[in-house]
Amino acid sequence: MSGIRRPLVYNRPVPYTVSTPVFEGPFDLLLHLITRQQVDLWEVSLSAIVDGYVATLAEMQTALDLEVATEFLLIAAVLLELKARRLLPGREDVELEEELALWEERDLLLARLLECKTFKDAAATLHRTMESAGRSWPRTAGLEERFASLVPDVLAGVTAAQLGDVMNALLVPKPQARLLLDHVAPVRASVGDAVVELVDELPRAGRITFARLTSGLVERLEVIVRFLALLELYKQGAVDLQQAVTFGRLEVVWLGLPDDPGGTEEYDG
Amino acid sequence: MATEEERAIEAIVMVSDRPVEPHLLAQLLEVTPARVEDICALLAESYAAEDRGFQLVRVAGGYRFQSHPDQAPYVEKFVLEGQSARLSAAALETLAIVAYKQPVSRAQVAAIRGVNADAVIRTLQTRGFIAEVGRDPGPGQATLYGTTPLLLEKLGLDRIEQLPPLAQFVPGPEIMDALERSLRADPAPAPAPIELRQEPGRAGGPYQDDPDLGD
Amino acid sequence: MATEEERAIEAIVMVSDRPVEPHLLAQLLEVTPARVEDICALLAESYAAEDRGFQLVRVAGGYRFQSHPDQAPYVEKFVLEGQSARLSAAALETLAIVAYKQPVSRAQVAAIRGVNADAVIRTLQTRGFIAEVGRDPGPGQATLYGTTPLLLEKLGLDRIEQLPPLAQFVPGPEIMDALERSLRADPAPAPAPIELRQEPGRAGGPYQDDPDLGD
Repeated sequence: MSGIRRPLVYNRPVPYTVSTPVFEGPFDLLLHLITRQQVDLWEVSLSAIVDGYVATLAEMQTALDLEVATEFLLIAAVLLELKARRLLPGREDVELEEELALWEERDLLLARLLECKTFKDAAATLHRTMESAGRSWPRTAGLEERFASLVPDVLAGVTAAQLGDVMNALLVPKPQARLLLDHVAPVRASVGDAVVELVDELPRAGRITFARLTSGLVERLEVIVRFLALLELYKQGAVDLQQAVTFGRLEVVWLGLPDDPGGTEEYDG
Repeated sequence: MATEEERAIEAIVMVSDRPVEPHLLAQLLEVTPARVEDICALLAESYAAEDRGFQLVRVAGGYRFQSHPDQAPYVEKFVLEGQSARLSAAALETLAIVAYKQPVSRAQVAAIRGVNADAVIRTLQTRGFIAEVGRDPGPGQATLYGTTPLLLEKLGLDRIEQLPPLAQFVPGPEIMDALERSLRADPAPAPAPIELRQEPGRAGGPYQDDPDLGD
Repeated sequence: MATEEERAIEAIVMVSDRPVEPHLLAQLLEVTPARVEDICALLAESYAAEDRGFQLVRVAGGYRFQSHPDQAPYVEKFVLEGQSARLSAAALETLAIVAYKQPVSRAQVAAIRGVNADAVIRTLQTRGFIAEVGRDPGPGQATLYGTTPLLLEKLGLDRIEQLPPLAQFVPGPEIMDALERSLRADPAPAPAPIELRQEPGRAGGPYQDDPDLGD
């Protein structure tokens, strides 16, 4: 991991007013991080990214609104996802596909960043155009009263009852479109359960790679939970973990169960 | 060449939708009202000398631009041919809102209609169907609008209270359903906590087969 | 001395509360639209030559009188309500997307901005800058949005095509390189860091002079 380009501006007295950046969406923020801080996504540590967010939030606290805060969370999630992808132990059999998927994702992100930058600049021009047009006010006085009698009787045929009908129609509450996500049942996996499964499986395997140990799992979360369960067992001295090189093959060796497996936490999807 | 003072008066009077008092112009230009009267007289003369199709005139205690009387035939043609003879749906909606909710601000009208109402309000005002009736006492002091006697006359009503009462709104079942859903803080009964697999039965969404929305 | 045609146009445009289409003016004056354009150009020139405080301009497909921009300080004092409140950066960016991509759906706007655009779209719609212009023929029949004549008026443009082409805003090669490098999937040694230059206006920003930034 390379050195971190921390947003140093936050760590020392600022000699002049820094205009508060307002980010329009996660791509905007990512763009800002990349162009202003030269963050290399793949090399920077997650804690630095989180620090950057917290510092930016602190800077914005006077004008913090929910939307901005939510956008921050979203971009944080995007970064974490990309980062996590590299950190998760790879499965050798699908490595090429994953690598391709990674490239695809990166290209997509790049395209979206370029698009974001394009419209950001277009918006700036729109703003300038509007500002300069705003220096003139249109004449809106309209017809002089001497012509009022000429105006066709636009109310011909309009009745009080009709006006009532129009109002009633306006007052009918319009159902708000709402995205219901509750049909998507969250995948819930408990580390406790995974520990129990591993304690059952590992003594039979003796020595096994993590890729193999998780080869039957479909959900990413299940893989993560298994990994956490392994760490739990490692902490308890029940297994040994061996990895020759970073991002290399992770091997699990069963050592035997100590007296008490201890309490574990539950992780929600 | 117009002087700076002349230009300022031209600009202000041009964008005003009512005659501008010389007193106010004097204040804006930081000159005396007498000076304003002089400048306006000069301007009016110059338009006349150039034979413009418009005039600067003093009416109702203020100055305004208006079309030259000898151009009335063209203006009349414009009124008769250039304007639609029926109220647009937008205008009718706006009129209904002002009639029932008066006194009401532009912002309130826009909020009910869901779209900007400024142009429509101006049109209705020009037609004499609605008028400014006051100012909102709150911050911003928004202009409040109400209906005019002309509108009552056109609708054949004596008093605005004679408008038909608004229907007691009875929501249909699908709207009740939608409202119920959007009010629900916790939309789904939490599934059993340690479930790794989805129950096949849940695929249709939680409300599909749940007749009891009241809980 | 103004001609009869010039005078008629001056009178009509003076009494209109919105830009008057040359097509309508041509009909009222019984001349060709091209002739109307010529007359209007002459009128606009004469006001400019006389240094008037107002202008005749072509916006949103028609002609209107407006105050001269350099008189803004006076008009601002007069028009207390001022021009409608400023647009947020989010609203401007959404407006840019709608302007260049129209007709466009909420989902498409959200995809570009990376966040839900519903609230911003509603605001722009309420202010009358964008409007529903149709439905996506595809599945879901999403509502499609486009810009309105009111927006053109606010931009002082005659047609939306007068906006600079979008291609003009596509980032240059240095920016592309820098982005590309930052998103490199290969964690292998990066080439010597390229100094990513900000736009000239941003020079002197807080990061500019920090030697640690280069890694």
